[in-house]
Amino acid sequence: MHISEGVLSPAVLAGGAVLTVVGTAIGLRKIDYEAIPRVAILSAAFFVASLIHVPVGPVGLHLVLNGLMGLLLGWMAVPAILIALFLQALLFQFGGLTVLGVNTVTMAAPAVLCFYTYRGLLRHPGTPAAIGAFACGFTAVLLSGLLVALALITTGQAFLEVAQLVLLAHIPIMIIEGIITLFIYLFLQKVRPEMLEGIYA
Amino acid sequence: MHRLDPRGKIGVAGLFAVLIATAQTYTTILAGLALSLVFLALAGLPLRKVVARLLVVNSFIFFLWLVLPLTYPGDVVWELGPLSATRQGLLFTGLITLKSNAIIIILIALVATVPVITLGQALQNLRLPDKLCHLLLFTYRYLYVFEEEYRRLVQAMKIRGFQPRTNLHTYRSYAYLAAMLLVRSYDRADRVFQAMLCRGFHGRFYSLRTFYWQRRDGTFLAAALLAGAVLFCLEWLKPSLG
Amino acid sequence: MSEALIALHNITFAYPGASRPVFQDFNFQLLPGHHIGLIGPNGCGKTTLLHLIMGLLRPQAGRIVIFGEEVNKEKDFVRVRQKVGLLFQNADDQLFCPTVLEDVAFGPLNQGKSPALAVQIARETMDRLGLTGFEDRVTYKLSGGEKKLVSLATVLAMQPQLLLLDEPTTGLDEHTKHRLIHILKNLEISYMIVSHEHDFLNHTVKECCRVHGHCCQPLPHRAGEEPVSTCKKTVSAPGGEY
Amino acid sequence: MSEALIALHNITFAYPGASRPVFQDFNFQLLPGHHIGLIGPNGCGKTTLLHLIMGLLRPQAGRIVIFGEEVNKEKDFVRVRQKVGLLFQNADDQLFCPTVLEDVAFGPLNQGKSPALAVQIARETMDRLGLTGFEDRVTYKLSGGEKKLVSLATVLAMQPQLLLLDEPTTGLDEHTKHRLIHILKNLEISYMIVSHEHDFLNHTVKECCRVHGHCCQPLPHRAGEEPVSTCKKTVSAPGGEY
Ligand SMILES: Nc1ncnc2c1ncn2[C@@H]1O[C@H](COP(=O)(O)OP(=O)(O)OP(=O)(O)O)[C@@H](O)[C@H]1O
Ligand SMILES: Nc1ncnc2c1ncn2[C@@H]1O[C@H](COP(=O)(O)OP(=O)(O)OP(=O)(O)O)[C@@H](O)[C@H]1O
Ligand SMILES: [Mg+2]
Ligand SMILES: [Mg+2]
Repeated sequence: MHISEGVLSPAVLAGGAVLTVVGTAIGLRKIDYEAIPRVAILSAAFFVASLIHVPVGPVGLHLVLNGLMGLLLGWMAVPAILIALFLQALLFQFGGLTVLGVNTVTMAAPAVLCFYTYRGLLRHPGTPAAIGAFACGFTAVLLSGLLVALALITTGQAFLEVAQLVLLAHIPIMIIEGIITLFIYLFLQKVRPEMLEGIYA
Repeated sequence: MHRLDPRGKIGVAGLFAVLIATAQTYTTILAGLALSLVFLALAGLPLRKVVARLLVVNSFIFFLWLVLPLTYPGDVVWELGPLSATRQGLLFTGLITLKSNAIIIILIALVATVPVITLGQALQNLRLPDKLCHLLLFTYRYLYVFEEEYRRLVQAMKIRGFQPRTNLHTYRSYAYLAAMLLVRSYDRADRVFQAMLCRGFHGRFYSLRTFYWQRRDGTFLAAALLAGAVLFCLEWLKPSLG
Repeated sequence: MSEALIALHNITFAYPGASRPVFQDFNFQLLPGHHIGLIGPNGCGKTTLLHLIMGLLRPQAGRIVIFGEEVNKEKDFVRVRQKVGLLFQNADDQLFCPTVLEDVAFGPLNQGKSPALAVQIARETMDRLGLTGFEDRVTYKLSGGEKKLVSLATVLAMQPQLLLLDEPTTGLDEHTKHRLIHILKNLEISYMIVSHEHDFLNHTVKECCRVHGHCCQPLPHRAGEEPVSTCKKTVSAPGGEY
Repeated sequence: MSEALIALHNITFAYPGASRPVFQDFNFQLLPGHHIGLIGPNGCGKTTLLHLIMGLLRPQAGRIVIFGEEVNKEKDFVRVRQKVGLLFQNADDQLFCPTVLEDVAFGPLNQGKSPALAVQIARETMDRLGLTGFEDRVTYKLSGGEKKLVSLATVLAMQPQLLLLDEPTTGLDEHTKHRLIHILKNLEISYMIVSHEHDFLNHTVKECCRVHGHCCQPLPHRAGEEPVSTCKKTVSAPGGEY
């Protein structure tokens, strides 16, 4: 869920920007030149994922995949998500320039958090890893929803109801993301385990 | 407009985006909106496309209109059964709407008109970290690879009778689609990088364009700074004057 | 003369944004039991023709009749795709499940078969193509030739009544090419092959025709000879004249 | 006998995670002024061989000597890549700039040429290949044949002393194939072609050799005939024996 331009208060915008700069600096330090094309691919994947609509009953919801980004990239997910959001703002005007920081934090912070939380589980092949993958997709969206709600509420009490609705809308996405992240994880484990080496590092 | 140095345009867009985002009064924001329309006119973009874009990105704003006026505390101006809208709520939502659109129009007019490749090089020129700019350029380049491969895989699913429904088979198939896309693009990324190495790439993107800071760029920047100062005065000095 | 399996009447098609249409008033017809080869230079529209038949692209004008029924909407094409199998020009585009067995069973599952039955059909098809033992191989890691054969299996598992093959031999070595010829010769259904290799076409089809912007022009003899007659603008039945 | 352009001594190479090495104690040699064709079944290691020469893959054991100098480190290969041009098996992997002109000028720019000179070289190369007028075409919207020719232009623009071509004819029509043959015949540099099409090799190279796990086995006559001799385990100089 992208927050639009013009909604949040300057303090929240500034806070998001600062956190993003710090996170990006840490992430960039972990990327060497050789790895740039691979990080870029995942960044592009994150961009395109939001164009894939999956049916949930009568409505179509789009994928988020920030859990997967965290799982594959760790801290490097921050610059990757930043770039993807920047391009979305540029090409489709989803989100925007001043909210880029906040939007990056709401997407990337859960990614990094999930990476560290579930890395242990994911290292054990079989059922623990499967549970870890599901939880990773599920939790990342849950945290994103909470952070969006938090950004809105700290802007002003007026947004309380909006924040609640936003959170509610995240519930079906959480479940779908959990399932999809699980299957993607199983696929990668079978087809291209090298891509998962980040969690063993 | 399109011949202006992209570095100047980026700087000006950033300045106004911040100014308008922090503004709280209708006067400032209306002035900002007027300014954004001036930029739009200068950019000479097809109006219908811009309007179509704006309609799409206003969906979140539309959602706010459904909720905010009804929940914002204040004087009730409109009632229907249990629902009541307040004057303050309507004003507040209107403010957000104008702000949001003004910033987006500036973004469309000033930044979205610059080709992404040029933008990446301009950002590098503006001392953003090299790695970040490379990441931007590579990501943009791979978007097309991804989009094309996505299109092909969706066709492959279609010709084998796949129809999306709400069931596990559908979710699994979508996950496989996404994962296969990832794996293929990941390998393609490696091969493209190898192709670049073969052609002497050593960590620096050269451009056939070089950026020249010309008189008209100076004029543009000066005019923009002046307008910015006016906006600033409108917002922050007016109360103390009045 | 029995009813045509596929008939295209006065089709006009242009890619969005392209300056010239690929097809203009294009006519084409395939009769039951026929095996024909489609040839023509790069970019003449062979792949586009197959994609139009499958409904992956939609013509701007004209009528498409498949198995005697006119097809227009996505729903009509969903039915067509149950009966017509398409092998993509690039095998990488066709396979997206992690293992070979899952990929071959994907089509039957979409046709509403039970998982057990789908697996049984998949195994039988693979046996027929000499792919026994490939069930658990990772599709992504197969060699070029194996990918082509597995793609063919995924298509045949849907028990189509008609097969469209888009350049099935690109990048294959001699041995795999011969295996493919053998498999095609033993198929009992109609098929249409796009190929630049006249040698391969000589072994697999009896008639060839050259794709033009207006029609498919039957070649007087074998592939590889330049015909002198110009393209007729009426419905040309490739094969009807033999 | 003059010094070899390329010499591989006792190379062992396995892909990470693969069960069997592709090459084991592999030896190969290319002499100046020679044009040779590499043949062999799918997956025998032809592409791998070319990538080892370019330093895109590194052998686990053995020595590679190029232009008389032993190459080991990335820095050595950077120099090799200035002199050796590789045409990738898949043209999609090779083109990554938005427009054709930018793509062809990418190599010369990396060689340190000024933008003006790079553009001039790019235009000249494109003229030579009959690609005049393609400058501003978008690379990913070209047809298969056009992509191959543009890829060749990007490689030739770097003015290499040796050309490695990996299946240059896949998917090309007769006409474009003949154009390619004509271009290759007029080149004054050594080249090595991987191909499954014996016809094409007959027109472009005088000697063929078959790639095995241990060496490149020169074929007694023309491509297409199965040689009876077994692979010798000594350094086999393809061409040295003619
Ligand atoms: N996605 C696309 N967008 C725009 N133009 C396209 C697209 N795909 C193909 N074209 C153009 O349409 C024409 C027909 O393309 P098509 O792929 O059908 O040719 P083809 O006969 O299959 O060629 P080939 O032998 O190279 O496979 C070509 O001129 C091509 O450039
Ligand atoms: N990235 C990779 N990882 C693991 N194995 C690989 C990889 N690339 C190729 N291989 C394997 O290495 C072997 C040699 O592959 P290579 O691509 O060199 O064959 P080739 O002779 O070029 O075949 P083709 O004629 O199909 O192009 C094959 O068995 C292939 O499966
Ligand atoms: Mg084609
Ligand atoms: Mg190869």
